[in-house]
Amino acid sequence: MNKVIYLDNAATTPVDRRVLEKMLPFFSEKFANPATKWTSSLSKEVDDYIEEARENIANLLNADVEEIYFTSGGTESDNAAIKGIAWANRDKGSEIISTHIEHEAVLRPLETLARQGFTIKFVPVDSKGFVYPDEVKKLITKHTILISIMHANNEIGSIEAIEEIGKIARENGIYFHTDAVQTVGHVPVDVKAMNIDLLSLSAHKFYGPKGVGALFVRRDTNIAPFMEGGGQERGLRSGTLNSTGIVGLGEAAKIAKAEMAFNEERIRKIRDTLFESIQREIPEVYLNGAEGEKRLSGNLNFVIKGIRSEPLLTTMNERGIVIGGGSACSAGSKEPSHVLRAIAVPDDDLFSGIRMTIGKFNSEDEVMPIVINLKDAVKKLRDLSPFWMKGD
Amino acid sequence: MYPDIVMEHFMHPRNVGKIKNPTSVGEFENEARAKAVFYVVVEDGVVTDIKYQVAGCPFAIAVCSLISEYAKTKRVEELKVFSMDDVKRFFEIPEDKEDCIKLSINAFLNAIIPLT
Amino acid sequence: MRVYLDNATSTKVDDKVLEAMIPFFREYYALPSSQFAHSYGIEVNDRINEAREFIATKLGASSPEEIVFTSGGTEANNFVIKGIAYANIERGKHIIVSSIEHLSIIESARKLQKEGFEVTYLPVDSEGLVDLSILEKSIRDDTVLVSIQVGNHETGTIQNLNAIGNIVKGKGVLFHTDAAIAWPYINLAPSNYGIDLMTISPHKFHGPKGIGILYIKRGTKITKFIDGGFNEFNLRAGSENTPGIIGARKAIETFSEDDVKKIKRLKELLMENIRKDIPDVELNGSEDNALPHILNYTFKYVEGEAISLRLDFEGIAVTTGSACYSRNLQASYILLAMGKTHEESHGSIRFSFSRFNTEEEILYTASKLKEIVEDLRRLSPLGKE
Amino acid sequence: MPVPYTKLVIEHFKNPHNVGEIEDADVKVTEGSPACGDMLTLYLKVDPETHVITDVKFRSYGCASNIATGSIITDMVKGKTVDEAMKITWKDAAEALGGLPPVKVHCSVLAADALHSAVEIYMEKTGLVKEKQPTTIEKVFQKLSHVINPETGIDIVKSNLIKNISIKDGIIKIDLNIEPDSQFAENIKEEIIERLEFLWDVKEIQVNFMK
Repeated sequence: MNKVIYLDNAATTPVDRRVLEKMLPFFSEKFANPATKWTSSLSKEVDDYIEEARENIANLLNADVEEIYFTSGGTESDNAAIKGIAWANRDKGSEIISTHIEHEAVLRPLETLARQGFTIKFVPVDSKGFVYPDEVKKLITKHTILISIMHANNEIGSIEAIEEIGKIARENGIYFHTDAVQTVGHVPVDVKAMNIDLLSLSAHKFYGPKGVGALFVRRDTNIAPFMEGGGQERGLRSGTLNSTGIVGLGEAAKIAKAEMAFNEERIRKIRDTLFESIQREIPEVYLNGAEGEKRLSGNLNFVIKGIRSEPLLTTMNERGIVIGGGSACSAGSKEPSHVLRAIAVPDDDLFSGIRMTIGKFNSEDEVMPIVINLKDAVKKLRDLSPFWMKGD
Repeated sequence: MYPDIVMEHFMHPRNVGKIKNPTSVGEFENEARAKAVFYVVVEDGVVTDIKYQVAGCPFAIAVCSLISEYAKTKRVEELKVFSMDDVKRFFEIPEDKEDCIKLSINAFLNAIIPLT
Repeated sequence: MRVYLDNATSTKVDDKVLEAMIPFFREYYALPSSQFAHSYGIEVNDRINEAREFIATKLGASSPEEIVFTSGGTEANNFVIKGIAYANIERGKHIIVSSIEHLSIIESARKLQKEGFEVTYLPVDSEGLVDLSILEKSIRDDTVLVSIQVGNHETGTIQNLNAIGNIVKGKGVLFHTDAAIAWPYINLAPSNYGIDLMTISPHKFHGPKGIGILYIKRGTKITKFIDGGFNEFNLRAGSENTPGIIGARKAIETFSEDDVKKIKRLKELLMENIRKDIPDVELNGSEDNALPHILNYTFKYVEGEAISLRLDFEGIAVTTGSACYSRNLQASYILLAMGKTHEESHGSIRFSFSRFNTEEEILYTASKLKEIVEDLRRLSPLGKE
Repeated sequence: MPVPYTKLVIEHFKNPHNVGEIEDADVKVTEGSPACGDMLTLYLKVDPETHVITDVKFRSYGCASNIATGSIITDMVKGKTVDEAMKITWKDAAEALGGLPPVKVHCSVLAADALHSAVEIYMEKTGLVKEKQPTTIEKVFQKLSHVINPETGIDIVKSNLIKNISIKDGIIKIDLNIEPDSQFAENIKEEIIERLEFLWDVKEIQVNFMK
């Protein structure tokens, strides 16, 4: 295969070489289970590395180390946060506020809770995918126990006004959870300044390994454990710690803290050049979501009128250019993107959304080959399409 | 994973386009807003020309192409019973892709059946 | 000398396993769920499918769709206990587990109790075996699940799964077995025992941490535990841990029956030496029905944590059942359920073996153990009078 | 090699000082029990004139920090008067060892407890104490502050787990803010009983769990 151009960094990222190197000794040398640290120097050594990783994550989020809990990934973190808060605070109320543009890892647990008798209220988003904090305020009642609103959207990259929403939650004594899977490691996150009580993150979205994530839970939060067992992670998350993954996550966090600003500026430049070229070369293309600072620097989501995205992705892929199909988890489903629907993309265009997400391993040299191939593929598919009547 | 024949026809679809004065036109659009349109020219009960337009997944596109090759010079009587089983002779159909293939078959049959 | 005899807690990842995993970190890093979108995903998806098929064949499963990947044994056990209970509520709200199950089972069952389910905790005899007549009597019309482990993680005692399977199936109740510690040391195919669900934990046999395998027989009604995307046949949401899955598959492939033979010899060698050299010891568990890689002794008059820390100074890693500080009371509840006294459970030491241990290591361990136990007994106020 | 203990703890654990028995000891005290995982027996020999501790020995059935604390605390009291010995706390011992991990507190306070009990008994025996004090609620609280909740590593007084304590006719009733089916309930109950049963005027101890 020729050199591949990978444009699906919001779905998953390759592991940074330094992260993998940090992990390697933990497979076959430092493999002991940290649970037995009191009687085993091997375990104690692993435990020390795990605590170092915890500190790296705490530093990245401006949290305290005791507030970081390791999980198997972003989806588990979301499940643990939302169900854990709901179950533990049921006596206080049964209303939860969220949005329609959340990741499925938030939406499906909310559905489960709805079946258990909780009421889920959805804040509307505008055509750029933004939640207005005042709208959140309007939905609050004395029965509200949790607000869960994502930090940034995985499909259209809109960055929400988390700090203000958190402030509203705090003022009303309501727990505030944010799914920050797309932002941690890419955008500065400060759980103190942003008034966040719970935050989900996932290692493989910022050059760490798959199979590991973390949940930030503010001290003194009333939360029920999600996974029962040996009582690891101070009783909140049982199960043998995935020390290899955790060490990788810690290293990814450390690298992100140091290099994030530089990388994101570069990424933004590549993204902007890419979209300018696409708009120049291909007619009838428009951007979904916001322009400017309130959009993730690596995210590009646009509609190419008259064609469906799936054959376009396959064609591009045949040419070595890897593009994601909306959110990774629903790529296999026939439903159109719930996010594009929520921001009121016209029905005719719902299946024509293309998401390209740039990562730190992309380069400016890749822009031209992307645009040339895209232009050619779009022309071919438009020639084929009954929806594209131009050029008759 | 795409079967080789699907990939070949998807990347190089045959008989693409519209026919100005067709004998018959058949359309089909599914719930997921994928759409296929077949144009056929029939002389003495035999398909002499066939073209199509399609906005669907790679399977739908490849099957339109395969049908267009298959149908040319065949009798309408023979083609009106074209079904999923005929497509299965070309390649193994993944379970979750049946809808995409039905799109192409239905559009084709919508062009053929009125002629019988 | 470094001697690792704590393989029941976790094992070293085999070099071949690691080698198989490496490309999935930086080359084949795409997600398999994006299979129809791009060839990276297709490649990964093919490899994941192959792994799933390989494991299904190994387990004698009727289809690869009976194999679900989780984040580990604890998640798999939570999923089973809660998922079966919630999904079968109209049939009944009673489940049965043994009293010596792993805490991920026991604590999940406790959680269900708080929610209004009924749980029967089956007693065990002095060797740790479930009493079959009590099991039979405990099954009621509203029982939906029986969960009994293959072998015990602390003492190695193996249950009579054949008989248990017959009883449970005869009553039309779902049967889960936690094989996290036992499989593949006990190479059982679930369908031969009437097992509907089975938990496997690859990091217990030289696979990576962070991945678990759950066998779910086709047609079993179970409620999803981790909600989200449609991954794993809509049974477990979350991006697939691809290197973990590939590693788990390779760990199964590299495990051989010869490993079991070797491990058995090492275990017998240590037993012989302890019997010969150290008085006042007691075997915890069963001499005949035991997992080949687990050995548990109580050394009377001395406390387990002191023994294991002293062994650690000599480079030997073992686990103690002592719970004097611990957040988890594993050993004590298991040994107590077997009728041992608190004192006996505090002096217990678990030795667990792997194919990477050698005879030389065992002899070294035996000699250090003798020294340390003698030393600590001189210090102890017990056992003198 | 990384261990969760200071070098000094390890040294005292590997080669504990003052191990053994004193045949003609003035006082012999045992604290803890093998059932709770830790036990320590302390022997004191005291000069009847000066009340200076002339010899002290101990035996331990316990973990590393228990053994190390036994070793250091016996070093510390040798040559001290009983009054001075009474003032030596577990904290002093822990400091002398360069610190002990917090979750190990309850394994290691045993040595200090044994010392204080031994000195108390010596004082009672030799008439240094005029009369036996009746057990008060304060005294019970003080004793319970040695009972650690294994879940948190913090004692049950500090972690506000005590709902109510009453003393009547030698019966101590303690209500705890812990669920009856907590996996630690039995351990906590046993430990409470062990801490209180030796008090001279206590006949019965009732521990109730409620949440």
